[in-house]
Amino acid sequence: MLDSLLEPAVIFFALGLMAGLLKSELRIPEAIYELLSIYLLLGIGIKGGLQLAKASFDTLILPLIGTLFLGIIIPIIAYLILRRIGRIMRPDAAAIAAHYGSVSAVTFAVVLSFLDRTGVKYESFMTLLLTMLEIPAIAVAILIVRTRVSKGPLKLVTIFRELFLGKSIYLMLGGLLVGFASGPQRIGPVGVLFVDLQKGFLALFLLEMGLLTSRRLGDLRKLGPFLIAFGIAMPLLSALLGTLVGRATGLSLGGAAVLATMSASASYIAAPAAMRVAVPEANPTLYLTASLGITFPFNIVLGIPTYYWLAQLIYGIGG
Amino acid sequence: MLDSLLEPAVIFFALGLMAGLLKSELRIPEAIYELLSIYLLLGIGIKGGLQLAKASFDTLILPLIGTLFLGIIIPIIAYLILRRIGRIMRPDAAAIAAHYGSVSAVTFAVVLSFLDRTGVKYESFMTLLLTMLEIPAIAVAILIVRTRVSKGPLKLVTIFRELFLGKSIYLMLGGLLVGFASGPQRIGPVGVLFVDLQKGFLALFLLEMGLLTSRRLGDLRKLGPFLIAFGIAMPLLSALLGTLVGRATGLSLGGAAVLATMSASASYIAAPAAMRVAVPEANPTLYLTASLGITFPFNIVLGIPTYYWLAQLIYGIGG
Amino acid sequence: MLDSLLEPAVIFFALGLMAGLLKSELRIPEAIYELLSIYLLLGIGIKGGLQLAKASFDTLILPLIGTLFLGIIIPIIAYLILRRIGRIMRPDAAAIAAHYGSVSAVTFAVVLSFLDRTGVKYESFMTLLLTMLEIPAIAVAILIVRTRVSKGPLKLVTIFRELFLGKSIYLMLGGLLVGFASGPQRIGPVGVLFVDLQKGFLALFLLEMGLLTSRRLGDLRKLGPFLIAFGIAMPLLSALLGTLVGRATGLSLGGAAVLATMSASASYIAAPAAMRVAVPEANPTLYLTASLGITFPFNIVLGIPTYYWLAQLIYGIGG
Amino acid sequence: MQTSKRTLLTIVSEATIERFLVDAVKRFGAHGYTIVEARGAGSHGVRTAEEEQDRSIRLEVLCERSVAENILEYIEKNYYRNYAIIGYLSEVEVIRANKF
Amino acid sequence: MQTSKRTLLTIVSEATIERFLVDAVKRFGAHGYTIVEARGAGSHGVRTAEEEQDRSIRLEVLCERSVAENILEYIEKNYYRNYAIIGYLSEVEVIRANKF
Amino acid sequence: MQTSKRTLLTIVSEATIERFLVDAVKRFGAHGYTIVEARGAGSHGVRTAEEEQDRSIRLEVLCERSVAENILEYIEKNYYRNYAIIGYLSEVEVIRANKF
Ligand SMILES: Nc1ncnc2c1ncn2[C@@H]1O[C@H](COP(=O)(O)O)[C@@H](O)[C@H]1O
Ligand SMILES: Nc1ncnc2c1ncn2[C@@H]1O[C@H](COP(=O)(O)O)[C@@H](O)[C@H]1O
Ligand SMILES: Nc1ncnc2c1ncn2[C@@H]1O[C@H](COP(=O)(O)O)[C@@H](O)[C@H]1O
Ligand code: NA
Ligand code: NA
Ligand code: NA
Repeated sequence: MLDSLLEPAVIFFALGLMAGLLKSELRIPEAIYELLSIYLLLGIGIKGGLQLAKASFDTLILPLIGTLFLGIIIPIIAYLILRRIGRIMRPDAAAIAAHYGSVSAVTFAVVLSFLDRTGVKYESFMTLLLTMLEIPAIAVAILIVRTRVSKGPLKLVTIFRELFLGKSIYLMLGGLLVGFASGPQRIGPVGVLFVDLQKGFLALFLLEMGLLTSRRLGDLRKLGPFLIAFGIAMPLLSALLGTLVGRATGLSLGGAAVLATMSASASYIAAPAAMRVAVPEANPTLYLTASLGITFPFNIVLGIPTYYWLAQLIYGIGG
Repeated sequence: MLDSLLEPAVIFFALGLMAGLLKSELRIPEAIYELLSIYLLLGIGIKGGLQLAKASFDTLILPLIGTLFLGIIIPIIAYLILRRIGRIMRPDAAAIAAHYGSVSAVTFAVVLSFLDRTGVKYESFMTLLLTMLEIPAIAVAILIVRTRVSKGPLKLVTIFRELFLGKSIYLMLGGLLVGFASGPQRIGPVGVLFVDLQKGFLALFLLEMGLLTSRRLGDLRKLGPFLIAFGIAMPLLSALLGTLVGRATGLSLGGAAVLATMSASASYIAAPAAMRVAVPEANPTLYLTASLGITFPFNIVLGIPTYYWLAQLIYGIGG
Repeated sequence: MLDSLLEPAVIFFALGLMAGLLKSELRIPEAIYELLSIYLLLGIGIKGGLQLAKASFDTLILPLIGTLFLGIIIPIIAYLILRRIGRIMRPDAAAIAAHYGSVSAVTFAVVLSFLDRTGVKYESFMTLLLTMLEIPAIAVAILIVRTRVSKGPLKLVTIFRELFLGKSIYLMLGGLLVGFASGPQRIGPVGVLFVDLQKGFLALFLLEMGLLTSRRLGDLRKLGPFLIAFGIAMPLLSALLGTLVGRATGLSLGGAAVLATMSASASYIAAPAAMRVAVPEANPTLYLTASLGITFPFNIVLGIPTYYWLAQLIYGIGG
Repeated sequence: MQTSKRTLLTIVSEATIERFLVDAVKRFGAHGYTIVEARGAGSHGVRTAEEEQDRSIRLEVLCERSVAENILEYIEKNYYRNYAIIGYLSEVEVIRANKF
Repeated sequence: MQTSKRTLLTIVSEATIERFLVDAVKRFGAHGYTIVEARGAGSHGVRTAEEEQDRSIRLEVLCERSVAENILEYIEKNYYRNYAIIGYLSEVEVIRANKF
Repeated sequence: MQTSKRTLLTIVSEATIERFLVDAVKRFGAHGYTIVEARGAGSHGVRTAEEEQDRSIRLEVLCERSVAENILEYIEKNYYRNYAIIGYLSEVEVIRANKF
């Protein structure tokens, strides 16, 4: 576990975080953030598409259904916890639920990198599951908004645009298509740039994520103790659900650890953009600070090894 | 032919195009466009310079003369067609002629990539020919402007600046110099970054080009049927001329296909910049939409395989 | 020596310089400059950290002390020369001294690349020495400012922020940490991106540096003959000191050439930022033009081979 | 020099709602607009423009007083409550007044 | 506080002709200018700033009324017809008026 | 439409001292500010924004006249001598005046 702290990506994240907290002059232009996130989303998709090209689809059906189930159930559970236990206001609860229902692509990339290094195998269709987890989660959150929060000038077409044409889903699905259609024979230097070098650019992106996280930490006191606790407890709960669903739908131990991690991860690209438009009354400080200031660093540093250990435990019990 | 649609670069282009047409939130900052085009222009030059380092120059003379001839004749033909058949106004006709006389470096990179994959050889000095096609084409267009269009506050020195110091010619010639002077022994990691990884970055650039093309498609109706037809017929005509000149000057089949493709390609970096200053009266919507909205996608998706097939045909007849 | 002019990096620099002087339209957005300098500073650190991971630390002590000594003595010598011989005003003299005391990371990367290609070995802790040269140099310059220049609203805490949290020191030390902690086993694709490809990106950065240098050349006449001469004489003197200290502290010939080059190099990232705040009365045109317009190109093109030759001479005499 | 009075409406807003603002500008009859990327701070906290959610824009519309007022009123009603947004008006002089 | 009136000339133009505009600003005697990158829309269509041809700039010149009028007049005569460009004047107050 | 007068202070400065300027803006009681990246030229020469040292910012503060004057006075006293910086005031109209 301590070992995972020596990963370049984790050190890069810590460097960015410290630079931000110490008010270093380090500054990453927004254009670079944009470039790196486009690159990573495409790359995650392409890597998944290449793996998918050699997947057998009969093993896919059950995990796919399980993932869709997680995408529906996690935001509902999150909403209920936020309302019942946390007494969070409806718009905020709905928006936060959307974030914890959907996923963080970078956290996904980090868990794959963790398993690759540890030498643990996982199913070749995990990236497809990643996108399949994202879509119902945001849709459910919007449904909650429509039924529980005052409606305002919300148009369904606008929302579906956010959903399918948001940058992250679009690029990951696009990358999946590139990887799947091209296959290993045709992918050539595109594969070198987007897959082989991915961990290098991921490290650089984590430097930036560290900076962004540091900006959010200043708002921690605005969250209050309940939301801070939620930012750690919710991913643990989601990870447990993810592992159990993985186990129940026949995923390997590695696959279950990945599904657990995606379930545990919280969105900071797709969900914020969608929620800003769908629930303008919700306070962005709350969902961004919880997702980016607490859950993201928790997952990167402690969460991933924990979820792997959890999967080992559950698979050990059953096996 | 359908096979070429599965190329990563082509899928990337389609993804960008679709993102633009569906009004996805995908947005590539201008700084990234600039970085990628500088990288590609240098890389195209370096790749050419490395090849040139091992070229035998006695086989270069005839194709070089042929290329200069194409650079003179194509914009004149284009201008005449635009004026006589299309009844396009003089400034617009001159500006459009400049675009179809000069070249698209990205289209060039795509045809090389197509031939490399197909396993077809081509001469090692094609990049040099590329720059040699660009310069007379823009010069001839400016001459047309000076003789056929009202002159305005046009200074020759300004124009020559556009010609030789425009970003695209300057960087391609610079890259040629780097590749030629360094040679394969010294190029090392510079070669890895600029040549080996080129297709990876080219794919990313095509995503951006797809977005840009989508912006232009909205202006299609402003073009009218003649210019739309011209945007497809002119490249076919230029490709035919290019193939014939290639054949006549002793190029290999692959070389002729490359020369045909460059002839068929239309500029969207050098020519627009030069024409905006040389013929301010010309309407940029016309030449940008024709070049970027019609000819570029046509060449990338259908043109290149067609020109290769054309070269096979012509070389078959002769052989 | 002429041979070193054929290096891709040097040609790239010349291309940038010429583009600027000829007023080409080539334009590199600031975001790209930022990206490349972050990348290079991290990469220089990582490369150094990987080497450090296999260094034996008993050979480090003496060179480290020697380097700290250089970091203290060079800015003092520079200040005295500027005041006594050049009659430069105090604020300007102090600010210029800071620039010549501290280092240029890009020049450092170029000398390593020069020695790698020439096949000359150097110690594995040179990058650590680089950061150790930078810190005392800026601290001494600030001390000079505090004692010799009117103080103004200068707060020590502000200055120490500039020192340790300035982008360049922070990223190089951060990179060192990444390289050292990860080691060759864990560094993987991060190493490929940041170390193996470094010379490729360095070349691109030098294109940009050429452009920036060209902007400064226009201000040459504002420098006056003394400062122009200083911009060449001071690096030669510092290089001599660096070589002697290297020799005296037991560095290898290659190590001494590197230490000489760092001593000779002048800062254009850390020092300008720190001096603009510490000595606002100093005229930035003077220190930027001397450092970026004269010393940087001199070092890249002529200085490095000269310092290597100097080291050979001094080691020959002694050996 | 012959100039005419027009009103310049300046809006600084979070970038998320750019397309809604541009739609409003067109709907109320302005003939153009200019946007620059911005960052800043206000009652909704610091916006550093380091990531998508934190980007701001500065939107200018040169138009007749009544159009500017209509746009500003519409924006106040629909966006002031929930978004980081401000707007202000100033009087400027243009040539070719029929353009605006 | 002692302030003086000066005129602020703002020009929004396609970026292609930046160097001509800057030359004009200097030629008519202004002592400085400020440029920011912009995008927008007007009678020449939407300019998204996504590529070189589509970039716009917003140029400000703080100077005496007569200088501002001269620059604007010159630009109107030479560039309004063929380029995507607008300009407007506003009155502002400066300190250290001799700078402008 | 009911509007109130406020003063818009615009400062164009080299980017190096951004944090000092922002501190001053807050200290004198303004409730917000807007920054855009800029380049330009003035008595301190051309600033092309190509590298860190050459970046400029354009800072706008919407506030009461007295606050604007205090900020401008402070900046004049502390930064005009040694830095590339200018400032000017203009009168604008706002809604929700209590925000500013
Ligand atoms: N007093 C002010 N002066 C200048 N800009 C302001 C001011 N207040 C707010 N802004 C800008 O408007 C945005 C939204 O303001 P707010 O809704 O007050 O957070 C801020 O992020 C600033 O860019
Ligand atoms: N009414 C307007 N308000 C603000 N900016 C405008 C307006 N009209 C035009 N512009 C700007 O000026 C540029 C050129 O205008 P035009 O020549 O009308 O296309 C546009 O791209 C906009 O950035
Ligand atoms: N007359 C002017 N009009 C507009 N902007 C100016 C003017 N003078 C100076 N500036 C801006 O203010 C910055 C600093 O001015 P200065 O201190 O005169 O060099 C310049 O880099 C310009 O961006
Ligand atoms: Na989740
Ligand atoms: Na052509
Ligand atoms: Na030095």
